[in-house]
Amino acid sequence: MIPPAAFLLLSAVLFSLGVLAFFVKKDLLTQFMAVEVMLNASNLAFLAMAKASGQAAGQVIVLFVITVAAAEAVIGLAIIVLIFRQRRTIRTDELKDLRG
Amino acid sequence: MVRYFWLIPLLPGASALLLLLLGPRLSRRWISWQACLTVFLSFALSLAGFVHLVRAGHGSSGLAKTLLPWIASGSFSAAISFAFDELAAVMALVVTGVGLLIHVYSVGYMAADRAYSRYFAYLNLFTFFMLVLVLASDIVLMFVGWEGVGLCSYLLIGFWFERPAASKAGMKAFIVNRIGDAAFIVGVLFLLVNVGSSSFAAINAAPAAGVLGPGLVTLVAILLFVGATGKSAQIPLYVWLPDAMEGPTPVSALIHAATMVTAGVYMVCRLSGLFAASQAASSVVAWVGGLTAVFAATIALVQHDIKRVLAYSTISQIGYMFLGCGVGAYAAGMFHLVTHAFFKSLLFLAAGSVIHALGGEQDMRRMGGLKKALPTTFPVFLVGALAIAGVPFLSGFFSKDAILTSAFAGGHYVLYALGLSGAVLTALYMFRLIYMTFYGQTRATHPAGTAPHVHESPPVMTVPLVVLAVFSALAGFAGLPVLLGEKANWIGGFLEAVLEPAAHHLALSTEVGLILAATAAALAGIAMAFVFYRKRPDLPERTARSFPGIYRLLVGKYYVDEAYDAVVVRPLVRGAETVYARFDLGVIDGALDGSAAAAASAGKGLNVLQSGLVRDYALAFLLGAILFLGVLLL
Amino acid sequence: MGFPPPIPPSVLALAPLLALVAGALLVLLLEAFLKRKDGELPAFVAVFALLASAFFTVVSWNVGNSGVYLHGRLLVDNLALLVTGVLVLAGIAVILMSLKYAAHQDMNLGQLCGLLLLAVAGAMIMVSSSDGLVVFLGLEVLSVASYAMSGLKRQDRASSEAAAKYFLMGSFAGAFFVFGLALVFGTSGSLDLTAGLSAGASLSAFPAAGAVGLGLILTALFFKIAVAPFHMWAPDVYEGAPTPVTVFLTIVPKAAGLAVLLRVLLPLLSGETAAAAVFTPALSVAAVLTMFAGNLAALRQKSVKRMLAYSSIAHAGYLLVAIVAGDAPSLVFYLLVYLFMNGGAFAVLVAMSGRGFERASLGDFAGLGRRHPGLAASLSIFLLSLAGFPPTAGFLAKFYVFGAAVREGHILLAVAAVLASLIAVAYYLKIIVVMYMQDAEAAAAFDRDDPALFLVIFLGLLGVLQLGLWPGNALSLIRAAFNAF
Amino acid sequence: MRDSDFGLTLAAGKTKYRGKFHGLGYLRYPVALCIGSVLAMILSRNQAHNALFLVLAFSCLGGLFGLLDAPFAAAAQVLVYAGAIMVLFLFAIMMFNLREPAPRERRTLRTFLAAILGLVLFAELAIAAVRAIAPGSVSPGEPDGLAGLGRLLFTDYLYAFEITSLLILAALVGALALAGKKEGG
Amino acid sequence: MSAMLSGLPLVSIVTFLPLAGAVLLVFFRRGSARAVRATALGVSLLTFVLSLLLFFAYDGASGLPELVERSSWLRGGIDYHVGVDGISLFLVLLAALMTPLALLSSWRAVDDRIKEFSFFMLLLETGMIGVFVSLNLFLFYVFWEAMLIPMYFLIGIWGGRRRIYATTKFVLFTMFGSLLMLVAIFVLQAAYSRAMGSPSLTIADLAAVPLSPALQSWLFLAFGLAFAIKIPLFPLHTWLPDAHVEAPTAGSVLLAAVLLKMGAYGFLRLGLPLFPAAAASFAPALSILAVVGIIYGGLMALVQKDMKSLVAYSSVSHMGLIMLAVFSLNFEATEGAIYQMLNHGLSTGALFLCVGILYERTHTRLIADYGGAAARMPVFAGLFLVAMLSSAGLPGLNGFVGEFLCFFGIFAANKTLAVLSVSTVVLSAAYLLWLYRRVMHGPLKDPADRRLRDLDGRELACLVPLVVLMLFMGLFPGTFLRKMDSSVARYVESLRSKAPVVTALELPGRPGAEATALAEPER
Repeated sequence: MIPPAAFLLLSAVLFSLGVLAFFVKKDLLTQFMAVEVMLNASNLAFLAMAKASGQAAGQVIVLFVITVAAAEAVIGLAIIVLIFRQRRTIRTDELKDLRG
Repeated sequence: MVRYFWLIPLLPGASALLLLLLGPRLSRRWISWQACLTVFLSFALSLAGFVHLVRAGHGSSGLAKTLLPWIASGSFSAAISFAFDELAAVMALVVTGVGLLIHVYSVGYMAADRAYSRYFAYLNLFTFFMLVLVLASDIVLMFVGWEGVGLCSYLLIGFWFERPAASKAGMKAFIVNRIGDAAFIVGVLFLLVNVGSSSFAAINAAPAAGVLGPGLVTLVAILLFVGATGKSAQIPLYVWLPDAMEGPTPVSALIHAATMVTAGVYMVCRLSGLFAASQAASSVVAWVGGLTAVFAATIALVQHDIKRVLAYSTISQIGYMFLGCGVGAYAAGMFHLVTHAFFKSLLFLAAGSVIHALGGEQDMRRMGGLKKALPTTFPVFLVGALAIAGVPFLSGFFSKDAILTSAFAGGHYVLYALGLSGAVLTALYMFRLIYMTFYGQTRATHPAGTAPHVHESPPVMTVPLVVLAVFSALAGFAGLPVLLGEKANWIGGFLEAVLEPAAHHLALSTEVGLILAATAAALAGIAMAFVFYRKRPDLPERTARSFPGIYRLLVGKYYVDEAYDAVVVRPLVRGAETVYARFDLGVIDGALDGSAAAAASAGKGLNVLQSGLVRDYALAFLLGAILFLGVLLL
Repeated sequence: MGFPPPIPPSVLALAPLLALVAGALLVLLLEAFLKRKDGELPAFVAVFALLASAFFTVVSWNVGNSGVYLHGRLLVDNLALLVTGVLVLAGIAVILMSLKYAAHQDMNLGQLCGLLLLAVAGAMIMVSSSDGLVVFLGLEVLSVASYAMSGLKRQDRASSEAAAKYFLMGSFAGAFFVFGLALVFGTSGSLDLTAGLSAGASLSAFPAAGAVGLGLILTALFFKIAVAPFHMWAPDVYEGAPTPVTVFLTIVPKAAGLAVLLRVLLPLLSGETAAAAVFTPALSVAAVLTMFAGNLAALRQKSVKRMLAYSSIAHAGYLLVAIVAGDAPSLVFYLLVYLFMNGGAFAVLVAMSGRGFERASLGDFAGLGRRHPGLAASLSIFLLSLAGFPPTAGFLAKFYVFGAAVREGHILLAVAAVLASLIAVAYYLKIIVVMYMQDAEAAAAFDRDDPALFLVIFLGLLGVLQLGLWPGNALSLIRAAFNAF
Repeated sequence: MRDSDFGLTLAAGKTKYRGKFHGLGYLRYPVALCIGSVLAMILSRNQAHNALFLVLAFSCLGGLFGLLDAPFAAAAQVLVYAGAIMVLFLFAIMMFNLREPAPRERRTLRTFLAAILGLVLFAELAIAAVRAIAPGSVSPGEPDGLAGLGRLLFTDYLYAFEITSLLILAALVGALALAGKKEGG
Repeated sequence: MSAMLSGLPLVSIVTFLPLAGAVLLVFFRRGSARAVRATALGVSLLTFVLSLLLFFAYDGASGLPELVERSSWLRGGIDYHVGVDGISLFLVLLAALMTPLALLSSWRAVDDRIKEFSFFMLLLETGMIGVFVSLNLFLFYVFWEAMLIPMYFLIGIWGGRRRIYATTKFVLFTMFGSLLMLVAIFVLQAAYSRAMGSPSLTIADLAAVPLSPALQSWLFLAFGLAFAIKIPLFPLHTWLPDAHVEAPTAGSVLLAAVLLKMGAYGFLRLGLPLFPAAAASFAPALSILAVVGIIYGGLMALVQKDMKSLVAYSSVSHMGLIMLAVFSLNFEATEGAIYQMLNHGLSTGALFLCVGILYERTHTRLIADYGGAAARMPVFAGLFLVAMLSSAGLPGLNGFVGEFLCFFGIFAANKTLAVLSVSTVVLSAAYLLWLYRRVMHGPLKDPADRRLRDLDGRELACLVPLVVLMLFMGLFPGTFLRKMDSSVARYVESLRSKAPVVTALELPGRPGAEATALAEPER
């Protein structure tokens, strides 16, 4: 029997890797993908928790989170498209008109 | 009529107010009459009161009147209340009498001045404050008069304010006086807090009643006396008086010779109970007086400005008065005050007549030979000079003798010697003045090169001179030496009701000896002047050349002004300037502006952090999250 | 309450939300099918929906409708209703401000109104639930709509940059929320943010995982409220977003986030619990950081809009003080006042804009006191209120918040807060200096035919003065709601 | 093996406790694959590859979900995430024509800091994760099955479910507003 | 009189009439300068007349606040609670008197944005009066802070070249102090409701809160800082010269005449009564600062090149004396301090008016640019002189009475400090006379300068009332002191009863001091 804590730990690893990816990546799209990793890590955590406490709710929550991720992806891609149309680039570091 | 004695100060006061408000619209004639008449009425009232007191004799309680409950707060109270006793009567008579004459004289002297009404307003105002000072029955009210006369002195010295020297002299007078007044205030505070009353009666009774300890009495007396040195131009605060000669000459006569400057003496006499209770304070008074008497006289020897000679003479003579008070002879001090008021105002007015005659010339080196040209002025000037020199049977002789005798009788032989040598000097500088001014050839020059038209003054000026001359000659008989009988010193007896009596009595022979010595001193001085300035006019210069150091010192007035400037005024102003620049603008404002700048640069730093890069924002986010979680985990 | 409620409580509880959603759908349909795109009809519909929502909120309040509905996912209580009121008012203000602005700036008013209604709905969902998942979903609705609104000036580089930054950072923060929620869920076995944790908090040792979970959730909320150091997106986004949207962003997410924060933390912070010992100092530090970061950075701004953006960060710090003090009435009052003064100030900024341009730099305000005395005076009053000068409402709001902090023993926090507001005075006054004490180089004429906007400014003034001088009604309402004082 | 030891084990790395890693049994392959593909995604500089690595990672996660008795979640994960969302991303990448790889990353202070902070964050999360489930509290309940899940979704979570519709509406309207075709030009 | 007035909320009317006037002004047309000026002046004059009614209606027998109006405003102890007592009455009068004069003085000097100017002046008046009549701490603070706004605008819009620096410094500096005071108010409020069970911010109630010594000290420091900045106490004074120099004449007049008094008033009304023990323990330190301020201000005044900053530093010096008197904690000093506050208001107000009159003619405030003005402006010279002498404390004028009472009280409390403080007698004479000499005396700087015409009717109307009052207050201080007596007695009594540290002024028993002093003949 694999202890749920192991999954939880894995989710922590994935979450941290997602955070790291967010910093390492240079364009809006990939950075958002990093956020997706973080969300997935959360999902894993939810399921591990649900498993540990024997609640089915965990699974339901995962569905919601996936929906949220999808919604975010929609709006995110729209924004990225907008940016790309204006600047012909989606490099995040180019976004520095607003500063100071 | 005597019931209305409180009108004595108020009449000139009202006149002053009227003149200040309406002055420019009134005719000169009206102004002259109003100003003189009100002072005359005051004089008449004073005379009536005086007669009343004389008639009532010893044991009369004097007159008192409270006009207003002035300041009352907690345990502090001071009322506007006047009292008219023997001392006040004598002083009031001097103030109103001499004041009246000088008012009259001024009508002629100032006839051509543009600010005629202002002049008389100030003069009346001065009379008002002086009389408040004299009649005040409590020390706070006296201080009102005390400061008020200072103000008038300021106003009148700076009467011709367009002249920088006059304006400066007025300011100097006021500020130097204020230095004395600060000490005076402290003294008054001691009295108020410790005696619990501001009335003179209570204060004079306090040492005897044990309310004031001996140490405190000395302290208070000295503090008050410091105030007096300011007002009465004694060492070390005399420096303003010579400069005060920038004012119109009648003002010099009234304020800076006859009345205001003697207020210090009057005050000491007023508080004779306090001063007498402290041997130490009395010694200080006596020594300061004695030293000033000689010190000022030596400076007077070498002055060329006729008014300045008289100014130093005034300082010197007031020194005598303090000497008298200091050795316990308050009545003698007052007596000298009275006689001095006559002859010194006479001298000033006569000098004014001379200046008037010469069209404003004050330098004696450009005078000479005026004896003939000024047939009235010369004799009265001579009378005044003889009186101040102490030539027998003139007023100055008796009053000065009374002081010197008291000093000797009190065992203050050094002081006596000082006084005697001062007497020699007095005679010397006075006759130096006489010879330089009235004798010899005229040295007057005129811009056009011709001799100026020297003319005698109009009667409105000469009549007061004559009156004063008569008094200068005869006033001495009010206080004949005691050796002529118990009642001979009438003024002493009269004032005894108020003042502490002089304690010592001398043997007849000693007293005669002292009189002779004084006479000899006066004659010696006159003789020296005759030799130096009449017989051998080259001698002064040669003497000066043989003692160049001393001569320079004297001409430089001992460089006291310069010393004050270098030691007090300049460092103060320079220091303040430095502190203003370094501390006020530098440190305090610097700290304020610095903290503002620090905030601004902190803002700038934050703006740099706000780089516009999402990566940096996320980094801050992450950092915050880690710290926050860390705190929660700990 | 003399009449039996005509609507069942659960429906009534949902009614404000439903009104908004219905309104949003209607607006979007109108937008999609109407021929004239520049008409103001969608805006009127949206305002109507907001008013309806407000009406239902008031009805809910009046009938004392409070309770838990929909399996505990919907919580209607006084905090929810009050904050809903603030949210709705903010929504109305934003729409009224946008009428002309949208046309001038080439924005689609219908889409703006639809998104705005959805965003307000999201915020409303957030504040009327203690369920972590619902709060998260509400937050996401709010966020997604906000991202879109920020970028609505499609031709404007700044606007889309704001949207991108907001989106990127927002989704990043959102992930923290979810992970936190997972941990909380795991520790307490429940999604409820208050019940499970307050039970845990009463234990002597605060459970570490729960704490971290809560910490992660709070982090996301801090982000939304723009608490330092999670605030750094805010100035850029506030500056780049269309001005009415900035008004929205500075008020609505803050209000919603704070309400949730309050709901979550209030049980933890009251009393001498272990949680209080941890959270109080942490929150205090965050509050101080926020106040100073906002105010200090604002000092050197050349753009009034950005200055006000920083100012709104600083105000988040003051609001956090109310949280630390655990004083709900002062928090809500501050929010209400903040709505008026901040909204008013930005409204003046909107009034400065015209067809195709915005005037937001300090120089643009030079001599405004002479050219447009009414506008300048209004902005001055708003700024003075933001600075906390009596007798404006801003003062009273600060008075209650800082007073509550002191009452709860956080004196140093109060001292820091007043010092921070001193710094704030410096830059608020700078704007006034420019308006009144400098002369304009060029007097540009601008459109003064915007009655809706001037209505907003007027109402803002009214609110700022009314709440400053006679706040009695509002205050007693709020106090009664929390049974405090 | 005690749960608390597990964290230590993993944290300490494989060198000392290599044997214990095998305690994961068959699970170690999907875990390794998952972590590996995320790492690959971090290291790769090609957006398309990134997306593909993520598809892989998410698929592995789907597998793990299944192991956690959440078959529906697993399915959704694979279908929605790996299938739909990531494809959308890939499509976007194509659309932007971002074929050339991102320029080589300079090791800046920021990246270094981010790595450090990421590590600290991981430590904190790990501590929380390890303490999240007290030993012995594991009480595997009966899996509800799909029907139960559906019931739950439409009773208990109805409100949340409805909110998601709002969310999607907002996202759609937003996307339309931002990226949609502009009327009249 | 009071029967006739009973029922009228006189205090509120006096307080808010200017505000009403200000609001009225908003509706005036832009161009109607004359009407605006006349209205503003009329309103402020009416306020002054009504404030005179206050004077007559105030009985002052009990020493408690009279003409009290109280109605609940907000919960938490915040009431609308106003009234006057012997300490505040005259400050209200002062504010009501100085405002019309200030308005009159700017009749010509301000010709830009007259409407706004008058608006802010009237607003300021409400603020000033409000501070003095507030009996509730909250209300006090509201007025205290609100007053900054009009002053900020007055300096910032109609001020001199460095007006923005000056006005920002003024506002930030004063706010720094008052914000800390705000925190202290919170602490006090909390302490009160904890101790008494129900909240109150009524000043009289708050004095009853038991506070630990340490807390009391902190609170006193917080309140004290606010007041000390306002006064301003050395070394917190540097905002004052800047503000004065840059402010328009009317602003300077009100700043000097009324605003500075608020600091001292704050100590009297709040600082000392609320925290008597702390006040007593800090009194030595604050007294020393006050003395330093007296001398420092005087010396700085001596070296100023600008007339206004000279008068400003003279204010530092004079307010130092007032502070010293306040901290002498006895009856005479307190009464003297209040009286001196009025005097300083009149004399410094008049001095600023004088400077303004000169500035209007020549547009320079540098002393060096003047000389011999007295020749062309004899009437002005006279009035200026009186104002100056009043400031220098010449006996017979008001300044003396206050100064002497202060000296007396200070002396009773601490002889050394009293002696040091007496130096102001010399210093004030020095800097003022020197100023006068340089400006008014000497030869005319520019004989052709025709600008120096003498005063016109309006300017006379500004200065003459002040000069008349100076004389009146110098001769009849009883009129004023009588109304203060019981309030001050009550105040001192409460201080002594609560802080045994306070040294009582022990005088050799002279029961019924006034009576005997009046009756006593000279011998």
